[in-house]
Amino acid sequence: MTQPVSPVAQGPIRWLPLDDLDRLLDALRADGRTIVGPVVSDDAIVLDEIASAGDLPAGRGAEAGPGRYRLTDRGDAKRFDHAVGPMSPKRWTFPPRAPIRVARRTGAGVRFASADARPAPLALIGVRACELAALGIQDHVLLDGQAIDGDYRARRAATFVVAVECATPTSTCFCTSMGTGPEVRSGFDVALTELDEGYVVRTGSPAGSALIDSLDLPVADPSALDAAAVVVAGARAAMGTPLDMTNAHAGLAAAPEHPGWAAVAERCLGCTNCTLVCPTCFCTSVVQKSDLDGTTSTEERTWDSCFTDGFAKVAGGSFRPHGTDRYRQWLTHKFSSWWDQFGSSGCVGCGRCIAWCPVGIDVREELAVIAGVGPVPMPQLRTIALAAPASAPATASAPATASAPAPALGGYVTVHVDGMTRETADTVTLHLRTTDRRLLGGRPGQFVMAALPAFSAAPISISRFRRDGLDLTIRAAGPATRALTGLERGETLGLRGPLGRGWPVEEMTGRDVVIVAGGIGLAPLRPLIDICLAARDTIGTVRLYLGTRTPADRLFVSEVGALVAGGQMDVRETVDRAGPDWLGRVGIVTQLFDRATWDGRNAVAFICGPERMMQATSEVLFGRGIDLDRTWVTLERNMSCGVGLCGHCQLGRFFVCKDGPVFSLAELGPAFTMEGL
Amino acid sequence: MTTTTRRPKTRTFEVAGLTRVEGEGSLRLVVKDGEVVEAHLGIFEAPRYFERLVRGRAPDEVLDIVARICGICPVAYQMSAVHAFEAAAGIEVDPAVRALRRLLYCGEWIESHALHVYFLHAPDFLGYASAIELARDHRVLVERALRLKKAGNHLVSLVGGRPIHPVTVRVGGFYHVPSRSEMTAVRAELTAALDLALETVAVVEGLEPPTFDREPRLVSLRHPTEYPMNDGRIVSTDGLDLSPTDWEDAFREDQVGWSNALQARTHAGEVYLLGPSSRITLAAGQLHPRAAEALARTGLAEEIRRNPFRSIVARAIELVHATAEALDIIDDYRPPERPSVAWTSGPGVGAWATEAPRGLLFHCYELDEVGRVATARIVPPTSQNQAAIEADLSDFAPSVLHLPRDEATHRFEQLIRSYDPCISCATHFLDLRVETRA
Amino acid sequence: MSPSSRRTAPRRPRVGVVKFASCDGCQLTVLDLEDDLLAIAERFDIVEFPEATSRRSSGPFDVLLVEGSISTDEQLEELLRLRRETTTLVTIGACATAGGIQAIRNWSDHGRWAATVYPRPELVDSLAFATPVADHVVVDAELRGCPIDPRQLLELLTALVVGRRPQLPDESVCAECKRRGATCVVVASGIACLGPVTRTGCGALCPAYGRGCYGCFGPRGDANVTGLLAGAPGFDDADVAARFAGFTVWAEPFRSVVDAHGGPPGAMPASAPRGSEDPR
Amino acid sequence: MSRDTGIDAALASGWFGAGLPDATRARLAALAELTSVATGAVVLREGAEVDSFGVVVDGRLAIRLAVPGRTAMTVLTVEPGDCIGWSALVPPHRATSTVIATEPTTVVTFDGPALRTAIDADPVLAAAVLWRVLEAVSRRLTATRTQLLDLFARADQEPW
Repeated sequence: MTQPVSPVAQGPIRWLPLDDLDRLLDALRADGRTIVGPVVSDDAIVLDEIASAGDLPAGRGAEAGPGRYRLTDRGDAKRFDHAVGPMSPKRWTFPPRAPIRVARRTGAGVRFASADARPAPLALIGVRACELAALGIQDHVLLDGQAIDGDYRARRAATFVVAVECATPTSTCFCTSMGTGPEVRSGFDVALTELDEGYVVRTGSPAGSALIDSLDLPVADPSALDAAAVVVAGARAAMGTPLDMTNAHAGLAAAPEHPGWAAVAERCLGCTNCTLVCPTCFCTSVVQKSDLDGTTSTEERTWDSCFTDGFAKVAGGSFRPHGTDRYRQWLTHKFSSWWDQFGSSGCVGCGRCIAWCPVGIDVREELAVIAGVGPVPMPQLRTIALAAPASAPATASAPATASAPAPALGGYVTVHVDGMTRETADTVTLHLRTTDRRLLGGRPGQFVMAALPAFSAAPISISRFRRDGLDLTIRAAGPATRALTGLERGETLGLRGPLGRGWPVEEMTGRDVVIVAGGIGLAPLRPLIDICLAARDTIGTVRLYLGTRTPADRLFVSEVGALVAGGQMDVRETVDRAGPDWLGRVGIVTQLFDRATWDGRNAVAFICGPERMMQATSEVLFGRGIDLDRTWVTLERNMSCGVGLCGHCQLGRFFVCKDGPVFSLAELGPAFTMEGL
Repeated sequence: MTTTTRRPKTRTFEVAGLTRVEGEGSLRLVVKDGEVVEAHLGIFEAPRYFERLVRGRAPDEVLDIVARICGICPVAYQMSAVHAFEAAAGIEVDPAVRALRRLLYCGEWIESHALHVYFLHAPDFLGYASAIELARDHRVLVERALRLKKAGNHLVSLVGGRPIHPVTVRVGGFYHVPSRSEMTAVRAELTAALDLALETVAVVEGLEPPTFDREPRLVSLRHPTEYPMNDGRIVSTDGLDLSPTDWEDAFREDQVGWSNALQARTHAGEVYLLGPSSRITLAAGQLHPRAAEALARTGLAEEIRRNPFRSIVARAIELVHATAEALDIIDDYRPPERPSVAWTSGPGVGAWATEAPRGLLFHCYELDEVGRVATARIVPPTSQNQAAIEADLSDFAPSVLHLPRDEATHRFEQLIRSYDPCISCATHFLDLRVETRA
Repeated sequence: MSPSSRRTAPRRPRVGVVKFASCDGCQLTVLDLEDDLLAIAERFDIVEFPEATSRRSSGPFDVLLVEGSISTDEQLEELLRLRRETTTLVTIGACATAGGIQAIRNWSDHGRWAATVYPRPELVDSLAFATPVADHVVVDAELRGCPIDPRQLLELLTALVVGRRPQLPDESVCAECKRRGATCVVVASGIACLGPVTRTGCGALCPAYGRGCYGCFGPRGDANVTGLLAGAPGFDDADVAARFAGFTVWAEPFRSVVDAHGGPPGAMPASAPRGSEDPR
Repeated sequence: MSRDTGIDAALASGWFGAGLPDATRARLAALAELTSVATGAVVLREGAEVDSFGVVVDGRLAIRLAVPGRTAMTVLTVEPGDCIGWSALVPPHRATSTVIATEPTTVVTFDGPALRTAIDADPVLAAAVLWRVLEAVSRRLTATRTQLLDLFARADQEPW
């Protein structure tokens, strides 16, 4: 409903007497809209459904400071003369809980259906400039990206925005510093400026104009316009000199080890309040609600926060184990990496995170302490051509068809298990059959979210592409992967993908290739090896180095045997430890090449394994002359939505699930080795 | 009663762990030559020292702590305590607050009585081990029980936040009161619950009780205009009449060797019985018309008084009363001006008694100079009933001694269950004996 | 459990519900799952639940829900026996997971305490400490709260049937408080609230009802109590001990806070404060 | 002398010798002899006196540790170009592990005492050889540390 509009209001500016506000509300209700506006409840001005203008907080105001918020009594008739409260429109456009998908287990197999919202038409009354800016930011994050949040799209489209000029900001407000207010410029359908006797009414969209025309209000007289201008000017003046935020972006990026982080972490309770009152924070988790026998389950998108313990958890622990890491993540994302990801700051200066922090941490002070550092160069993300090499083989490999854009959150495809190969005691390769062109069109290094009803979906790398399907090689580690590896021929599961950016296969053309795999890291590299074999003539020498824990943990044993015998590439294998029966090499994977004599200056390297192993490997390869921009790794993170909408897998300025999981070391920079990012 | 020589001289009936009662208790009954020489209701629930735990605490903290004495009737503990503290501080609460507290109590009565009638007691009459097994043959019956119980839990949640250990009661009123719309939202469910309660009466009045007829001493609160809950005077079938603050003037407690519990008696040493049968006998005049009508239709008022196995009918009648009164309170509800009145804590003594689902619950607190609890005394209904239960066991035993041991033992258990003993509540009383001695 | 094995209708899990020192409220929560109780009774074979059925069993149990803290020698022996009979042992409620309100006595010299409480202490069988189940045996899963939350109980049972990990997030009460749209009582009213350091699960009940959280779900991971006491309003030294001496007082770091503030109200310590000593 | 040149060539073919100055390598070759080890043959026995230092020319040697009650574990294999028996240069000259051939292997072998004498006598030779040995030892230490991390082991708790 709300459309981008020019700062210039559409149509004439009109006048609505104070007592006639209900005419506006009635017109909106006549449109079938639920009206949400400010009301006083439990010692605060919150947003709630209102029946009439009488529900609005006439004569009430609010003062806020760090960790403090108090209602005030003005005793006048103004209904909107108060600073923002704890709630923002986000609660309605991006609700705390929203069902996104239903999974059912039927006789026919598993079925997935998206549960997109059919939201009732909504009118938001009293939206401030900072909140309009926040809506704009969430629109950009959730609607302009690679994937789209269907629930948000539906709710946003059903929302009519009546903005109100801010008259009395409070000490926590700093919209002038973020350039988002106090003036209401765009993003509204109708904008009001509240004066003692009534409202100056501007319209900002065709829908807004249509509504206001229907009321046929008198044109506002010039004195009212002057008074309105005074109100806004007063609000700006009340916030004093704006802060200079120019340094925040580069300064924070350059200060990951600033002592200020530890200091603020001592005060920070990790309670998540700042992130959950923030009008732009969009991080969520998916919660499974399954029935008693697990045949039906609903996935619910739930507000989450980078301050919770579980947020950055992956196999073996959390990427951000300390409060320091989490506070740095929040502030750095909001004021720095947000620029890299979305081209703006993630902060609109509404001050909620300051007022509603129980211990009164003030981001403005933290920025002053930490972000005073000079800028750092930001290498740009390489876009990887989506087409596989022209010489795409007829047998196994990624088909030449370009893969479609990532699916929206809802899109699970049911695929059949054609067969299983037990690779090791706890690892199974599922041979899956599907005709879904998107899945078949995936590229080496991409992954899928694999789901069974009642279990949380698991990100699994594709370990082979076939004309009629694909392979997933899965290690039974948690309940979900146990269930997946327990699947049998003829059973079905849901796949969402292919997701992420795969290996840059075209980089191999005309170059030598070094492939280093650690443990189950061989799985995502297997399709790449398929291509090497198929496109042998376009590629130089191929060297394949495999490291495994013990002989019993080796994957694809017969295939690897065939590669050794085939002689098309130099294959070397080692295990970390072995019994006396093992006659092959023993030692860490880098020993396979740390004394080699080949020249890597025209080679490209692909590495997959534990991060520590990839770091050691890349160092040795760098010594062999393979530069950072020719060394590609794939990262494990807490990937949950798979399309960059949930925030879990953030690493510095990247969402691993959509920007990666494949990165060149040049792209990652310090993020590759720094702990806690 | 006659004994034949074929019967062994001494028979002992024991139940090591009583089931379908709240908490852990045991029964030991010894019959010698047809004479009951020992009838002991043992209580071995581990002591948790509540009177000691609340020492040094502020009244509002005590309300949360004493609730934890019993997960089945936390409201009762909060009600007796909050009234005791308000008595000590001389606090007058808003009439709307007073009504809300009755509503909260109605919720607990419904939840507790529904649980007891269907889950603890009815299986005895129908020959099942539990309501869950009962559900296999009588699903409708058990589903009715669940809906009724749920309605009670919803009431407690509506006023108290959650069904077990509610969080809104405070000295002087409530932390938070429901809105009109929240109240009317439960009306439909309660209206249905009233029908369920009436159906319950119809079912339980038909349950054939074992023959047992005696003339008990019954004690409960009585109020001129209300069915007894939070207010009224302590009265008895033999003419007691005293203020709820004066419980100690009429009753004392003795320690017995076989139980972790003190037993209450009148100062004259007589046993007495509390609970639904007592309330109905002593306050039938204040029953809600719907409940009075139901009671009249059963024509069991007299049996309820004389045969403890009929307490299941008494509970059903009180289910009708509680649901009907809850509806009235909801319809008349206007949120209070302020949810609670300001008050200043200081020294003093406060005592009060209210009617827990199982009967009269007495609290007495002594507050020190800064208004913290110096001593506390809590006398739950089960400790007061214990002696009477044992007396009834002795009187009842002869009538079933001819039955096989298991059958007889089962009858004894069924009798014990008919008093709805709440043993979890009973576990702390030893320490108050000390408080009185110290 | 693989879907296939799920389809081959497995034997119903044998479930027991038992209690030690407690108020019965948590096992009552099982019966309070009115809408699902009968379905649960079909999914699970409830073989031991003294409060609800006269049928008894001494095991073995696939799942055992244990309520209450360990306060006597008999209880300890019984617990050890039950653990041997049980595959998945789940502690339910603050008493079983943290020692409960009765753990306040752990700060008092048991001899002196018992002597003041009992005319004939020799008859009283009670350990010096009221302790959580996990102090004595391995616990496979725990439900926090005084009482436990019915939704979390249902989630646990559901997860047990399906064979997945129950979703019992270790986040602050605040997170749920915000999702629910309650106004922060700390910021808006200056009320002391343990929400920021307390594990979620109750649905942010107390703040939503206008009072501070009293921590009945116990401390969450990384609970920054120092930061709370230093930075949040409403805590004055006089009553800090009382605020933390609640239903999960024996759980760290709450226990340390109470130690640091002279022990719980009404404690009668021996020569040395007993709070931080090892119970056994 | 052809024998020496053959050995010199063998040394030069791998990492250890390739890094040495020609003169030094020739000097070493003069002290060494070429020995071939059959599969399964034990080159060094853990705890035993080490009287020879060697550089692998081809084949593969396994470094094994025996733990009573468990089967022996191979903790490392020595590839061509690498050295074995550095204990021959470092007191107390006892083998820290058992070395066994897992395939036919050729080793340039030095008599321990003789090599030590030569090193004592010739600082230039000493510098060249000991740097090499030190590098080999440090590489094995690093490798051992990494193995200790057991990177490919499954994590105790996994989210999925």
